[in-house]
Amino acid sequence: MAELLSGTDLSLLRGERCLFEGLNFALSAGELLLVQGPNGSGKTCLLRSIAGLTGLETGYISWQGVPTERDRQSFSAEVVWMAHRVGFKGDLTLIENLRFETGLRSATLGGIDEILARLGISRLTELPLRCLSAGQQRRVALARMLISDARLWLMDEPFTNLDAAGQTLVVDLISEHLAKDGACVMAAHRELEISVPVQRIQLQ
Amino acid sequence: MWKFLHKLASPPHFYDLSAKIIPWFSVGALAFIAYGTIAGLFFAPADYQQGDAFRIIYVHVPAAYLSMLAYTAMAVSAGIGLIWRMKLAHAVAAAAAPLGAWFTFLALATGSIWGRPMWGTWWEWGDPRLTSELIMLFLYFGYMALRGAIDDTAKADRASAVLALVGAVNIPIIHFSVEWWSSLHQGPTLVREGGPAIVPAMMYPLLAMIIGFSLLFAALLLARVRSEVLYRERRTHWVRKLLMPSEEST
Amino acid sequence: MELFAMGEYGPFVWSSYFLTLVVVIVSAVQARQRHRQIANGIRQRLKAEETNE
Amino acid sequence: MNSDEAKIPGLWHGLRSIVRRDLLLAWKRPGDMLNPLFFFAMVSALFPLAVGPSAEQLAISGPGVLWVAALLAALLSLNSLFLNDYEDGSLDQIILSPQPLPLLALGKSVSHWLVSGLPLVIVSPLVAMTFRMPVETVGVLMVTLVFGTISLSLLGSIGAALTVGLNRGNALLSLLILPLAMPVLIFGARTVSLAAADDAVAAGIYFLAAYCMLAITFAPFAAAAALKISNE
Repeated sequence: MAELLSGTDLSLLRGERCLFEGLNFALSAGELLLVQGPNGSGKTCLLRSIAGLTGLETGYISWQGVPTERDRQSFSAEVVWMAHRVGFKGDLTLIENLRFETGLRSATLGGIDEILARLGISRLTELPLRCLSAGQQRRVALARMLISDARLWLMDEPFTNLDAAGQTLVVDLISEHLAKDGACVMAAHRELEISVPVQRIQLQ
Repeated sequence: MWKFLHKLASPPHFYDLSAKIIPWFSVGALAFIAYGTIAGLFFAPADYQQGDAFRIIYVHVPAAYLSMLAYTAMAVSAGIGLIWRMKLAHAVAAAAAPLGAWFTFLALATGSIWGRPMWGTWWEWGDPRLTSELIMLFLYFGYMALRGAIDDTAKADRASAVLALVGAVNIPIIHFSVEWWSSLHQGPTLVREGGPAIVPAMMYPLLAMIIGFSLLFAALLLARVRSEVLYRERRTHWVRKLLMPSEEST
Repeated sequence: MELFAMGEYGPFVWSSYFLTLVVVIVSAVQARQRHRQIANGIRQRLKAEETNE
Repeated sequence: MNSDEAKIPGLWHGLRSIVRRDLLLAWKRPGDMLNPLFFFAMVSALFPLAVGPSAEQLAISGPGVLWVAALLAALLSLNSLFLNDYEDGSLDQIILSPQPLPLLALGKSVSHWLVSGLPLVIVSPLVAMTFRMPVETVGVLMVTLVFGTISLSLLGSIGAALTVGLNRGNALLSLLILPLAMPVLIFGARTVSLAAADDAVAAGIYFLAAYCMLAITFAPFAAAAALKISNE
């Protein structure tokens, strides 16, 4: 399979602490990269540096062989990022937020109805997001992943605030995404049973 | 030439090299300033209009000149630091700011002391130079305040570099608008544009003082840059070896 | 002593030169102090790391 | 997966969507729009109370007071320009978008101007009346305020981007931006008082327009660079 995402000799300092050093990985289409480690071991920082939000001390990330620093725009077009915070405005409704999303990156609102139905949030479309529970807001963040046609999903602790049904839903969505030649990098505490090839990075 | 610059840019080399250069700059500065002060105070002829008060020019003009020089050094090194991601350049910008603020304050203070006998007031809004210096002082305070508010040095370096560049673009505009603003009041400025007519005997001490102050600025800047470099390289091996020579042998 | 009177502008001229001297000395002392403070800070941290290694 | 070009929505579409989103947000929180207006009116009202109602004194100082009040009112609302996006994580999404970040920063400045700059210009004649300013100067006041508030929104977006992650960012924002806004204040206030004295005002207005153009071209790039740095 073609190698989609790779990191060479990555290292990152946070204040006095050295989070990781000399880290290398290569991820091809259809694979999941699982980043595990205790709290504060730099999982989020690693994901943010893959996305390009945080600068690395040394090393670089490349997408399809091209360093992301050189061609930021085409890499950003291929990435969708899910962080601890939902990334949507609390005062706006679900639809208004997703419509704004189509201005930011290439996303289609065409199949929005079944996406919302599948996520179980179709009846919440008129409510401002701040009225939704944390679990429902997490599902709205998942909606961002589904409407966008980016190939790389970056997910930071996607299972937080989700009930059992929600967590299995996340696993299914990732498997479907990987089946369509996508790639996913995920930071998670819990162990994951998923029927796709998984690479692991253990951070201290 | 390029190899020298490259060598200079690597922190350990810079650290040792600057230690050797600073004494030369300090001695040179002392010599020029000594000559300039003595010649300026006692040997230069008094100005026919202002009498001996004009001798303050020998500290006021170099201080104002240094305040500009410091900001230029800050903006240029900030630009280099941002574009080529050189830690040393950010260290120079971080070191130049307090010096620039000190000399801007000095220029303001000597300017208003000079103004007291001339205009009868400590502060004359009509003089565009004083007003521009005051705004420059605020720019320095803004720069240092931003740098102080960010804990992570790398982030503070780059954020303040953006501010220094934005400030640098605005300084000529500020000078121009203050000039225009003061010309609205009373036509040409009270003090003749070039200041008192400068005869050669008055000019040499002034040149000496400007060169002396520039050397002084270079010495002080290098001294401060050394500490900034030491702080930024605090985790490296060469700093460990430098600061703990005794433990190295065990 | 007439030299030091500076034609009745003495106080102004001498105060600005004195102020210049003060600013130069203060910035020099400040630079040295900051250097010593950073060097000591690093030494302490290194010593602390050495002891508990 | 379709080809790359189709992957990036149009620039105009991006700009329009960020401006629309912010205007929608401002619509849902009218306070953000009205607070700067009340502040502007109040500060302008304070002056006659403090200095006394004598007509000619007000006429002389009117332009200056109005301009300082407009400057402070614009500054008031700048602190939250990126703060809400930073706190709810949408700043990450904006930075990670394939749309050029300077364009989105320009969009934020445009929406800030529409929410807090334009209303200032619209309200300014009313407040100018309380200063008994002659009617023809009110026209000049509005023109200078238009260019002035646009430049302030753009300059302010740089300051807001630099101080977005810091806890006491508001005081710092004013300290960073006020020295840079001095030329705008100088030309704005002086041009209006020149108009009051029936002097030529063209020079001042041309300068303000030129400064506005300079701000439009450079400020978004500086703000974008500052956003990436503060959002690390």
